[in-house]
Amino acid sequence: MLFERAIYFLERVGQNIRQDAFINLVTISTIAITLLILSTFWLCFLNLNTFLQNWGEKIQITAYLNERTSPEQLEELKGKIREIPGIKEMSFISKDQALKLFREQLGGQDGLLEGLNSNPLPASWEIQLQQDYQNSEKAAEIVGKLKGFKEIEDLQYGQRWVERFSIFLNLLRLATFFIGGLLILATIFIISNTIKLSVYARKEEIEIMKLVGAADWFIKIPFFLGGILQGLIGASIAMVILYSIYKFLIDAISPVMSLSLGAGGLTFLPWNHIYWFLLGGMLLGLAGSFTSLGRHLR
Amino acid sequence: MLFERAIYFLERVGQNIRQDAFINLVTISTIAITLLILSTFWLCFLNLNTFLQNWGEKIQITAYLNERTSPEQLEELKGKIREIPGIKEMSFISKDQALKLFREQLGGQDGLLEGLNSNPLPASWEIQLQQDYQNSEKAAEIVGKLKGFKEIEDLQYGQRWVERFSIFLNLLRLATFFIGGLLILATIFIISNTIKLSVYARKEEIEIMKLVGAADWFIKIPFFLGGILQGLIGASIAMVILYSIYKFLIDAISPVMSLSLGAGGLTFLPWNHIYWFLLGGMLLGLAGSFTSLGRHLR
Amino acid sequence: MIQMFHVYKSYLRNTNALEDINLRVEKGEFVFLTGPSGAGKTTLLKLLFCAERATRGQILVNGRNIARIRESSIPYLRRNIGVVFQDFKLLNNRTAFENVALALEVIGARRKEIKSKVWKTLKMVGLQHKINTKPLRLAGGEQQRIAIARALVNDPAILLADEPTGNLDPDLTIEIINLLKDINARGTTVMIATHNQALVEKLHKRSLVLDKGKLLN
Amino acid sequence: MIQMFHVYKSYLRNTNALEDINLRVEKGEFVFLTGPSGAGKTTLLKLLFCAERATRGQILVNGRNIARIRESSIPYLRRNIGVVFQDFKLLNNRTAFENVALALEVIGARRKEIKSKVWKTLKMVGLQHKINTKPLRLAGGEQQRIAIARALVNDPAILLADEPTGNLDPDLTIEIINLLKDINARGTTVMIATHNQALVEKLHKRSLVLDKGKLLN
Ligand SMILES: Nc1ncnc2c1ncn2[C@@H]1O[C@H](COP(=O)(O)OP(=O)(O)OP(=O)(O)O)[C@@H](O)[C@H]1O
Ligand SMILES: Nc1ncnc2c1ncn2[C@@H]1O[C@H](COP(=O)(O)OP(=O)(O)OP(=O)(O)O)[C@@H](O)[C@H]1O
Ligand SMILES: [Mg+2]
Ligand SMILES: [Mg+2]
Repeated sequence: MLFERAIYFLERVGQNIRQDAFINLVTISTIAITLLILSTFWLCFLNLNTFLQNWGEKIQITAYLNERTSPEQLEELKGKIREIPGIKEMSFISKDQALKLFREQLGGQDGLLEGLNSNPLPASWEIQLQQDYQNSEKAAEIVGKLKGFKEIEDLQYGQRWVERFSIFLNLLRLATFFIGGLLILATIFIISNTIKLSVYARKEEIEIMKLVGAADWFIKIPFFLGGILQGLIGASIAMVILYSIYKFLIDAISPVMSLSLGAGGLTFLPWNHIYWFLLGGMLLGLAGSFTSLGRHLR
Repeated sequence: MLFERAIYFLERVGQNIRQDAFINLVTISTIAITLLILSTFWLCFLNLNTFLQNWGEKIQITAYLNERTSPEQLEELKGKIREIPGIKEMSFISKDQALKLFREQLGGQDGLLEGLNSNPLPASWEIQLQQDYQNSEKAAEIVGKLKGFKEIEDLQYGQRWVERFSIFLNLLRLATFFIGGLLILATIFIISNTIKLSVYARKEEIEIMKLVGAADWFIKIPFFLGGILQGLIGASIAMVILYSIYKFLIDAISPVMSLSLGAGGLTFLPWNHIYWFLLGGMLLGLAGSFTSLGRHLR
Repeated sequence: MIQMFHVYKSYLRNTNALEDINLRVEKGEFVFLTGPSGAGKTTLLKLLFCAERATRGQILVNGRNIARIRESSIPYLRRNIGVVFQDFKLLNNRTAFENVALALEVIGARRKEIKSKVWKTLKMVGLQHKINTKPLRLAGGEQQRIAIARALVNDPAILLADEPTGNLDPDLTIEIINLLKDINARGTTVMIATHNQALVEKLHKRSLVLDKGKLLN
Repeated sequence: MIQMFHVYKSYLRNTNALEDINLRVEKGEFVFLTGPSGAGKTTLLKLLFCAERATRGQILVNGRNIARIRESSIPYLRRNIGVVFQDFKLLNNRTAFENVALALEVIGARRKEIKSKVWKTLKMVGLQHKINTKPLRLAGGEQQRIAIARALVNDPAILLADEPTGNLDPDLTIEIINLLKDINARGTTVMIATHNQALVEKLHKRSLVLDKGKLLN
């Protein structure tokens, strides 16, 4: 009996879609485009984020060592620094290497160093940070900890640069979350509005169903299933289009871009995000019909 | 007569809005939220752009001068360089100033310079570029031109940094134009779909009007005016909400932000953009009703 | 089966569409409801299946006090009442079959049962050849007969018909009325609102006359 | 005024809703169109105001060949023809006044003229007190009278009425028919499709009888 009912409702939904082809087309396409926007935005955000993190990785701290540090002290210190959370990698630059680098940096002006009789440059460690620590506050924190070691005479990290970069990142994230939040709200709003209009176009049907003795749930279920189906189809279309666009961009623009972007290039949404989008579409469809029916069923 | 007709149609539009309050509410709010998204995106883009340009302004070229350049040659050269398109400003740094700056840069390591008997650093010009020239290609072009002057011995500009920055800018712009384009398409699509549904809900009215002898234009005009009005109201609501959000952000977040962002801070859309948005809303409303009516008027 | 005690209905503040209606229709009775346009016939029928609620008074249908019925019980009340609406109220995007089937679907009938009953009922009203046609492609009288079929298909305890022969020719009118008489003979209480004076006179059944919202006697 | 030559109309491939219709209605004539449900009465009327196009044959209305009329001229044709639709076709979101006014608005009448004419016509059909009511709040017979008022309001050259008294009581039916006779006396050609046999017999006017799409004689 229950099974027969389920079949009945599914058939009903199928027939509704065929009988109101126009409305369904308009509703589904609106859902698709809305979710396409949302997912495109999300895809861009994910890729931009990856890119920025790769970029930000270059932030490093240089710790200049005291002249009087013995190799054993150095080993010990290295162990201690390694324990500080956020440190990813550290490479040692000896006094000689430092002078050589400095000479290279000076380029044409290296005549300047000709009068030197001893090497005045200290040895140093170049310390790379983990991704999560790639911002000015975290970096400053680590610098603070490093200052505590008496073997370290001086510390340098691109403070100004790092500060700017993280302000910029924050600004970008703020904009992203702001637009993203607004987009999600808008998506919910537009989808529910569209479904409202499509339910409104069928208000006579609802009225007649009530008059012949249909219970509320009997009227609602096909609308709910219809909403879920519209949401699912719309979300699927959005995913397919998004993937096509992505594929197109990869093929057309990527050869040029990847040269400069390096390794990673652009990536598509991971499977679980796709899953969430499809589920989200279905829920929005359901919620849309849910809120729309209230009006017409008192 | 014509005037009376105009009054008639305006009254008709007013009555339609009152009589189909629900549909109009849904349609207008969908238009409003869609345009809100578009304008928010645009506002973010404008501000981000301004911010990045201010940031990018720091890109500069340093031209090291030949030791044997006389003050007259210098004046002449300055005149020539000024004529190169893209140069915004140039400031002279003498040999003495260069040494002083270098000393400062070396910080703790300035013991290095103690053994010097003459100043080996050349005089230089620091050349600021105009905004449009703040990218690696343009900068490289200008550098190429500067290389032509025999008085200039060496040139330096933050090649790597500039390159990265402009790759990043290009990526961001690409994403912006891509999402922006998609958003515009989606806006057009959603608004026309919504209007389609709202016209569909009134298809019986259209049919009856035809049966009592209404000419096509007589049926269409109130729909067109209605579409324009819906678009205008929707766009106005979007602008008001956008301004409120902007105001809120300015008041709540800006004190913290402006410290780090510096002077400009966030700005709202200029008047002419607002004007274009309102006009765009009206056109979309008109276009939406235009395409929807075709179906029902054969 | 149907009883009304001092029933009033006013749609607008100062006018009564129905005024102090008292009536009693026995189980298995066949009554006409007549009266000029705007007298309140449709309103009276609407009260019986809760499409409108009475402003005052008590209404008993099938032993149940409708004035006190909960919103959620209304569908179950309606399943025992077949209604032929004055304006048909057919679903334009469903076929004749689907329209009639609706009345069975809402009570959860089985597929097979629906199929055979709908077919039988459409045949009774002479529309077996239009079974897959949608209402907008049917003649006025054909639409009306679908509305009648839908009201009859689930053998309701009460049948309310509002001007059910307004779009039917004299021959069909007789056929349909015979159908209603058959159903009545099988125990259904029938109440027909009509202007068709000839019909009322020919059938020799009790007729209730409304005028300006009042029941004449 | 109206002439049909060998007119056929088939909605579906193999069946003719109208078959080889030949008729002639003079200017100022008053004719009935009768026949059982589904005979093709509505279809015949629809052909006259171009709601449907004939499959074959020629139709002259007011000296004009409708079979050849351009799509864009149809509105002008319809303005000379008042139609009372079997299913009324009123706009549910407009008042009685606005519904009747529509027929004048489409011809570009002036406000004042609209106001007085609509008022006068609504009074003629006895609905002056329902002037600001929307159709869904009116009784069936009241809706029908609005449909009649809309058809009459701009003094059409031809009046086509499809079952115009199906929801009216006998007294009102006489009133409305008298109204149509008055209008006819003032020169309007009137064609009424009806099942009301009593009416046809009483009026002693010519009546065309359709059966299964064919005109009987
Ligand atoms: N929903 C409503 N809101 C306001 N007034 C209404 C409504 N429905 C009916 N009326 C009014 O109530 C009165 C009685 O209407 P009702 O439909 O019961 O008449 P009726 O006897 O069925 O007439 P008819 O024979 O023309 O169908 C009429 O004056 C009508 O205008
Ligand atoms: N739009 C349509 N599409 C297909 N068939 C139609 C359409 N309209 C009418 N028919 C069919 O054409 C035939 C004639 O219909 P028509 O409406 O002209 O009958 P009628 O004489 O007006 O009947 P009634 O008295 O019941 O109104 C009927 O069999 C009907 O089912
Ligand atoms: Mg009634
Ligand atoms: Mg007909």
